[in-house]
Amino acid sequence: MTNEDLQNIITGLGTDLEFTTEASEFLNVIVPKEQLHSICSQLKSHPELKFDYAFCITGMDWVPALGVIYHLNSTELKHEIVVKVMVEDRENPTLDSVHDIWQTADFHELEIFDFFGIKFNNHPKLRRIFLTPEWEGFPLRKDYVDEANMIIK
Amino acid sequence: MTDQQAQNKIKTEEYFINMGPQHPAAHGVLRLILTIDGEIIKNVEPDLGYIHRSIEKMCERDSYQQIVHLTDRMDYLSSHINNEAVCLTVEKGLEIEVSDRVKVIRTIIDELTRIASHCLWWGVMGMDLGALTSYFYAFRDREMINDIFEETCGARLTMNYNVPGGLMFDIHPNFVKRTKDFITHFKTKIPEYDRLLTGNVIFQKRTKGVGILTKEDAISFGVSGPTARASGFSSDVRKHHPYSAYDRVNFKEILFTEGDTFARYQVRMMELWESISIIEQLIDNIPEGETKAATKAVIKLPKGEFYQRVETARGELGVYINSTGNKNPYRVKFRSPGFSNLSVLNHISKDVLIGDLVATMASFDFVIPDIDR
Amino acid sequence: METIIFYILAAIIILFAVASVTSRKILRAVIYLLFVLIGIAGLYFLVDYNFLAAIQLTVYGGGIIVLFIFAVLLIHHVELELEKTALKKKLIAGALSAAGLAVTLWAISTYPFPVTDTYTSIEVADIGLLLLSYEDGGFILPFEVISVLLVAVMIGAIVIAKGSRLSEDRSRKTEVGSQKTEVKN
Amino acid sequence: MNFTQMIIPLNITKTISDWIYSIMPETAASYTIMVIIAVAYLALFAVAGLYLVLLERKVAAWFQLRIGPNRVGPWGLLQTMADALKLVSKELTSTIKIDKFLYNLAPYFVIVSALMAMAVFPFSEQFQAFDINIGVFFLIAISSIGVIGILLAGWSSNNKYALIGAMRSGLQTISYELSVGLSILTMVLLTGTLQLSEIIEAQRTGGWLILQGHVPSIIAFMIFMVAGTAETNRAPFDLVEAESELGAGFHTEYSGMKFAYFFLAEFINMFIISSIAVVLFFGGWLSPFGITENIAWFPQVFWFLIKVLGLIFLMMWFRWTFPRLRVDQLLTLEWKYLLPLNLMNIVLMAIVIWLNWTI
Repeated sequence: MTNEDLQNIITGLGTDLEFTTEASEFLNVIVPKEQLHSICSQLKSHPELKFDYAFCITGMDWVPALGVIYHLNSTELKHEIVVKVMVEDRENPTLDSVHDIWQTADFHELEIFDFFGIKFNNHPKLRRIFLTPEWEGFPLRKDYVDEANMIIK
Repeated sequence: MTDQQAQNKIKTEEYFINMGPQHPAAHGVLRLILTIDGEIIKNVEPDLGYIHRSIEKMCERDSYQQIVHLTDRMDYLSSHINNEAVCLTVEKGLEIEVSDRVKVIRTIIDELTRIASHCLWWGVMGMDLGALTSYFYAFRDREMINDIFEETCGARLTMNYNVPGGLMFDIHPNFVKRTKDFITHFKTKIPEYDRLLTGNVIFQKRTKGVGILTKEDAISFGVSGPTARASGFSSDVRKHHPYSAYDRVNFKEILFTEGDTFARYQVRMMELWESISIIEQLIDNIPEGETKAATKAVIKLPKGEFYQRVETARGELGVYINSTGNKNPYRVKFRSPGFSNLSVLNHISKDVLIGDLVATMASFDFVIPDIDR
Repeated sequence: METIIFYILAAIIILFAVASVTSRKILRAVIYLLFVLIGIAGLYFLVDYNFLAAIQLTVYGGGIIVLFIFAVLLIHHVELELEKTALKKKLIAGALSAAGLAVTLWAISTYPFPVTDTYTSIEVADIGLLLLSYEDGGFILPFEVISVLLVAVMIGAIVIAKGSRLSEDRSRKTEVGSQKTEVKN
Repeated sequence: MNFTQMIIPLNITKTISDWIYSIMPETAASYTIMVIIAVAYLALFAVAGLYLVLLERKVAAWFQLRIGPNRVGPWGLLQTMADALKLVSKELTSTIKIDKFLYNLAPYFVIVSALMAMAVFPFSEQFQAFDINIGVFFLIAISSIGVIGILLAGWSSNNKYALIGAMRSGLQTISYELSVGLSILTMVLLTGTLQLSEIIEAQRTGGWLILQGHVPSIIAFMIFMVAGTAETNRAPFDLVEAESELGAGFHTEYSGMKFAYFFLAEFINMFIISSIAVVLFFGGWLSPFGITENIAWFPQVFWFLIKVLGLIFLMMWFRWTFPRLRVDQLLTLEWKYLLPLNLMNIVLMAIVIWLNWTI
């Protein structure tokens, strides 16, 4: 299925979706954070999409917005898209968890919470998976400063 | 007496036990917090980060050439494939087409790396199940591969042989001959492996029907590599998204449907034969050509996002580079196979014995730095 | 020499018997008891009752004590100690023990032990034959009765261990019944 | 007293005993000799245990394409001596929250029960410390005590891994003792005696018992070796200390010499199991086909040791070849396969003897 076909189908799934293929090999869909869960579950269940394999989930800090990038693949129909979601609130960023759609999101969301501080609603057990529970700050954010251990250019 | 009390006449209590961070079955500093009832496992909670070095953060500071050698330290058993993943991503960004010679050499070394990694896994799997001898058999053969690597690139484990645009230098003159010698030698050794472990009744009893992972779960949990293929999930990146010279060789993607520990074992054992076949197809006619395309001293990727997937010995490694056009990447994400594979461990280890958990973990072939990064 | 060994063994038995009763750590008490039993086996060896001594070691040492230890392993923690007993209980137990000791000593001292000069060593084969003989002085009946008893005990143990699961359906039904009565009330 | 049956094997010991008798009164001398023999046995088996460790390491190396210890002494012969010295001089560390008394008692329990069994073995016709008339039964009795040491070690360490190891050890030893006992009983049917020296005498004329009893004997031997390997907690039955599951199982918290006691006991137990098998199945110190029967100077102990080492090698072969069983498979093997087979085998043996089908 070509990216245009995908775009046509996905457009009907939600409102205010942005599409772009600029500077990326995949079709990028930017989803408003309120619609994230509903669109993701439709992406998986829609008979012509069937995105059942989330092969990469990346936390991102586009200063000032934080966000998550989902690389999705359909093991049956062999097409791929990228879903992006952004959240502007840096103090208390919150997104919906998609672990009930792709169970791999469970661990990846833990990693993103650990390094970017994005909280996920309905996540079964949100905790710091790599860092110690008392760690302050979120290291992969661009404004994270650790004067002792980081070389700042 | 209520129903609850009647059922709990003989009352048992669950307790916690720490498997790791220092534990012989953890193959590194993996800590599993087990909830156990008697010897039956009720819950497995991995606690990671004991060897986390924040490679993704370090990448944001380094130049593209420097990133390559950081990836050696992730999955150190497929270091060459990790290097290649970064190089391919950068080459994709720069739109460089490397010569055929580079592609073929990369592929041969990839497969040698895969054999070396599977050898180590085989030895350690035997050791985890209590058969210590397999470890030494495997290391005998793995040493030969390491010697070949050492001759060509000077390192045995963290090779750092790839650079963006090709290879650091050409292969050693002995490379072809020694690789062929190794293939002839190794073909006689795999049946030996089978005689020692595969056919053993105890081994089969320990592994068959243990830790069953269904295809649906494998896809949903993002499991990849031999672990996924044992469940029938066709996830071989070499087949679906060929890179380097994989589009010009014939090889089978090994698929099993049982999804148990023994199937995972068999997939890897049969992959050894496939790797041998790939090397045999390529080793005799390595094309002539440049080993390194001309790149600038300071590589600057154009603005954009680049994603490249490769098949390491453990599964699908994804490299995501987000560039703003600077000499450093804006964000680098490594989608490591081990991290996703680990996430399924709790799901398939409910209500099994401690021994089964050890067998399952061994068949997943975890490398902890790959999980922690 | 044999008298010396006897007194050493006797001292061991008494010492560990007292230790076993007074110890407040339950597994230690079990181990002291084991020493008492081993001491008794030593006495049997001393009078050349090798078979009985070996039986003592196997059954009491290897069987019963291991079962005790198993029970303790399952339910007890290293740092737990038993409660101190009340003085009243101590006194009652002491008095009862003293009375028992007095009765035993009196019985031993008044019994006229016959002294024989003929020394017969008992062979294992004789014991085996006697156990299976149904003539006078044979033990076939008690032997069989005990085996039946052991089977009964074994079945009983299995029933108790599995009891909850066997009666699961029944108890569920009764619970449904009791809920209905509650609603009525 | 059976102690008087202690007979000293070689001339040199005869000289020593004559000398002792000449310098002190008779009773004192006999007790002195007892003590000397006990100390000699202790030293002998401590050293024998050490060399079995070395043998295991060499055998393992041989199976694993290695050379094995080869630096201390010629061909590494002094390696385990050096290890023992190291272990003796090591600090004995332990955790705080242990039951000190039981923790310290446990290793002695294990090693003493292992050494006690050595007393009854007939190494040659005259080289036997204590020829008790219930020899085989005594061995079973002693081995049933040994497990207590392991249970104590596991519980008193106050460590969950050790506790699981101890529980497993209890299960395993109690279960497999049945098979060991029953397969010994099968052979006792054939000999009609429990005394070890008489069992060997019975094989002087009729051939080794494994031949005399043919089919049921061979079955009994196989069961005995399997159950015996399990009794000594060795691979493939080493669940008690399964290092990939429990760290080191019941002796996780032990160090230095106390650990060495457990380690040594394992090897002495291996020697005991092999010795029982040699006495019961392979004619003890009797030479094959009586080839050295008429050579007066030939030491009978040679044949005994050769056979024992052969069986020990077999057990080492198991260890370095097989993977480990799982705990439920261990119990299934015993209760569903070995035990019924064993019971049928006893009946088979009884029929063979009843119908006089023995060779």
